Amino acid sequence: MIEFRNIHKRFGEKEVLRGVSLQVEKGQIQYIIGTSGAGKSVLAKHLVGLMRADSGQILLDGEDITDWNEQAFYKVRRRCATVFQHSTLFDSMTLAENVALPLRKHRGLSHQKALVRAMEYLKQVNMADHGHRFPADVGDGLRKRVAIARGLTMEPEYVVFDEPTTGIDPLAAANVDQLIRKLSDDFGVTSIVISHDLRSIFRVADRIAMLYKGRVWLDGTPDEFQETTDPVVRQFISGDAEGPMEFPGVRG
Amino acid sequence: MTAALAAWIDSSVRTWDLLRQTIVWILRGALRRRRRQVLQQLYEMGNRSVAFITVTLGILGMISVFQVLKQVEKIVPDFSMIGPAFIQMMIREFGPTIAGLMIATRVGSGIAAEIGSMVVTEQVDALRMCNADPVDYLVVPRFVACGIQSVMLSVYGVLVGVLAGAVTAYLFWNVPFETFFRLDLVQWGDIASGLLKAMCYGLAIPVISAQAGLETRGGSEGVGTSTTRAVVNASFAVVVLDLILSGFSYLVLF
Amino acid sequence: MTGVMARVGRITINTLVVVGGMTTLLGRILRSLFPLRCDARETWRAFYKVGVKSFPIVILTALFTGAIMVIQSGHYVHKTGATSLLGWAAGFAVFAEIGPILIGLMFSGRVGANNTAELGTMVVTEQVDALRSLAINPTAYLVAPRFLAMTVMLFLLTAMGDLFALFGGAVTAKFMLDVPVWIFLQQVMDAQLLDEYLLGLVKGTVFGMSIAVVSCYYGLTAQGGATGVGRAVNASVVAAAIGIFVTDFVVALMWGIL
Amino acid sequence: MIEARHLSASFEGVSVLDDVNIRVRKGTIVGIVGVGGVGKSVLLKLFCGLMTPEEGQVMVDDVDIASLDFDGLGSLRQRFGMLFQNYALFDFMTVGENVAFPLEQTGDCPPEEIQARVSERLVDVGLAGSEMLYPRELSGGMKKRVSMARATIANARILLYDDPSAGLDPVTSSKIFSLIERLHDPNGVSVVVSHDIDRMIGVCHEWILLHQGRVWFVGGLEAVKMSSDPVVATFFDTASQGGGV
Repeated sequence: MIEFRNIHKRFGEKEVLRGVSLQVEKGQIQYIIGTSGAGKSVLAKHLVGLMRADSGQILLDGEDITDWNEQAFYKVRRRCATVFQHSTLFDSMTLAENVALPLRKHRGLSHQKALVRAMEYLKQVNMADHGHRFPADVGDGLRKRVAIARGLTMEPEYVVFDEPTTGIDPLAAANVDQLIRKLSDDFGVTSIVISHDLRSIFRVADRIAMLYKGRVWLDGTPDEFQETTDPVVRQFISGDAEGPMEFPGVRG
Repeated sequence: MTAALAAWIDSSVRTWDLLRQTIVWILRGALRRRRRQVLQQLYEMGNRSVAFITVTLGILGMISVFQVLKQVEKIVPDFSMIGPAFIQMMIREFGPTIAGLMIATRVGSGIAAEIGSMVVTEQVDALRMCNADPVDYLVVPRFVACGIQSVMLSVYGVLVGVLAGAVTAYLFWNVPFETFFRLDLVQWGDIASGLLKAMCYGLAIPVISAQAGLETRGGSEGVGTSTTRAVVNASFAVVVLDLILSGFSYLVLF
Repeated sequence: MTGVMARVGRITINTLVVVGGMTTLLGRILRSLFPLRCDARETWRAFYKVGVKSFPIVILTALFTGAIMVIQSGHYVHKTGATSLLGWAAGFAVFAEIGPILIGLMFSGRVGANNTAELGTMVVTEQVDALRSLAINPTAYLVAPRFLAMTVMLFLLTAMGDLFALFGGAVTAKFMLDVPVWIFLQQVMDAQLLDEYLLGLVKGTVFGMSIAVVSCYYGLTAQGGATGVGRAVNASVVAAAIGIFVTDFVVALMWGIL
Repeated sequence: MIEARHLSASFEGVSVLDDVNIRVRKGTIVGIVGVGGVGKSVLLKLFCGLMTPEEGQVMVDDVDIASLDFDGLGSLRQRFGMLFQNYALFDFMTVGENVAFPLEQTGDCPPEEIQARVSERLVDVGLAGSEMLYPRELSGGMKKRVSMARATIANARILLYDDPSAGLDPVTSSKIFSLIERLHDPNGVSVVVSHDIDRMIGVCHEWILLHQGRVWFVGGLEAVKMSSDPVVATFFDTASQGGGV
């Protein structure tokens, strides 16, 4: 179970998170939605120690990991994998070698053995026959799937997806959504998905939390979001231009 | 290896073509229209390079005198000829060349980074959509500004180097300033050769760097690669020009 | 007036932040070198890339440096007729002073700038964050192999570069000053420049380390998309050049004291 | 208005368009969708002559743009307005100078009139009074609107939009698309390349589906619904199935 308690974070004089509290139950798919610049990715990066909160607490299965140092966070990251928006594969290696890297570093496997194990993970995301190719010459959708496979090599209990379906065409997006659903149903993986893609939100989410003005504006099930009378949520869900939502104004 | 050679020849042909275009634009009166940008570039290049040239040329002056005096001490303890010989060498060779290399590093990579990021963010395409030719709008101001700045910075560099040399000679071997600062060895040939070098470097560097910038390919690694290429090509051009001009001034001016 | 003071204050603070950042980076690199904890494949790749990329351009530069040195010292020989000094003047300048600096500058341009561009791109596309999220230490995995590769490679290149410079010098001496090649080389040997040759090698190694730390630092601190990478490379080559001259000065001073 | 005949083109060595034939009639807003991103952007750049095709021609008002000389190309480009995917705002100019730039380049517009048109256009896109700001001080959505103001300041009849809602949240995207509709010139043409099919459905009259470098489907919204082609069905169904009320 992951718990954020009253997280604050500011960059210079721009306060991005103003006291965010959120609980994510085991085995669930928790979506975090909101307008761009609302601090969704910032919150996720706190969980794996890529960013440190100004104040507030983060609990992982009851253990307070807020002030752990980089070394300690390596243990946390073995249990919480992160899949980034730009599916950050290493260009100098083939897709199979990308997936094999964590196996080589953490399981102590030789280069060859790691490649064999990597093919199994690639099969899970049905990318087995693209193993020899390089990231540069495959499309965004395929790269995203390999990034997910690479995250899975650490057999994580939790997976954080940072805008998995942004900037890729609808077919690839639907594919990624199916994969997220499969992870939760077949492997009991708890997923935190950051997105502003209305289509995948209602196709996949178990629970949704909306970030607005640095706080959790509404935390509930997809049905609660459909029936809510809150004008801000209504405008975001229907995605029409007019409405009460203000936008992060001029920076600086 | 041959592929690299072919690529090198191909890129130098394009660089010559860019030089031709730049000169054509200047002849068609681009300078009048681009006055504001030329002044801005002059300030930009000069302002950002002065501290850099001071540190590098200053240390060069100190080191050279320090090493030479330590050597000469072993052979002939007469230090009178050191000052003038050092000044002549600075004016003729070290001043313009090392300053040229520093300008290639500082200004060259700056031009490639700026133009490269304008290509990656499609600003160059936007310019072309408004019928403004990137060569006229971006390259000409930098070409003229760098030509002028390079000569001025080289002269400044020589002064700093000589001053630093004199101070070192005085501190470590108390060579009085009067004996150091004698220009009797310096002839017009040396000054001409030094200025010629500075100007050639100043005109070659912006063209080579702008060419690298304009050839930037997409993606985030694009700008990084073209900036690297600019630094390497510009620095190498300085060394090659140095060899050609040194040979030329040795054979012709004497 | 206060504007100028503020600017001077800001510049000093920025410089201190940068120098501080580099020293901590050097500390972290050394900690992952003793005991050797960097990745074998990545180290081999770094050696290959650094070596292959820099070899042609550095050797060409060395050849030209030798030639230029002979031409320049040719003036004195021409005036004073003391051809015997030619070998000494050229050899000394190449070994101790101009050789290492020019080779270092070319190396910094070719390999240092490339290193910053590569690391900067990896930072900007979140690949370094990906490494950290896979519980792999970026300093040990990315930076230490490059530090090793650049230090060893520049030492070798300076050693070879000096020889190529002498060769360039000998050819030019023959062509320009009709000094037969073996006489020129004989003069260089007689001048007992072994001391300078060693100084040049020490400088080469120290330059390699400083270029590695500078280029990795600016690579890892790149921000703001593709334009950020361009700015990082620009700052990196400038800092590397200053680094070369400052370390050159320090080494020359220390060498003088020993 | 714009016609592409047997167009083939490649981008950085990879073939992206393969024998594409498109006719864009006057007065329509055309939506171009498809898998992957590069082919569609290249098509826009071929239309306005920023890129040259390997084969085939582009006809604008029945004139083959390849045959135009430097000045001919210049006058052609004045009839185009293009919104670039990466905003392409000049970061060394203020917002006001950016929007005024196309008018200054044509040179037949007095300065006072340029200022008036600039401030009027900024009001249109909801950024009144932001002339003195610099692009780096603006958020993504605001940069997009400044870029639109610049693209439409010269009242060009042909407007090209390269992924206008890229990276923007649903609400800002809707604002951009309602602007596209409002700024559309009835006897001109607007071509929109995007993935954001939900927003495009309300705006585009005609659809072109590019798949594997070829034109897979051309037609109106009804034709899309009735089409039996599996690729079209899966593409538009997956797109419009979930999401929204």
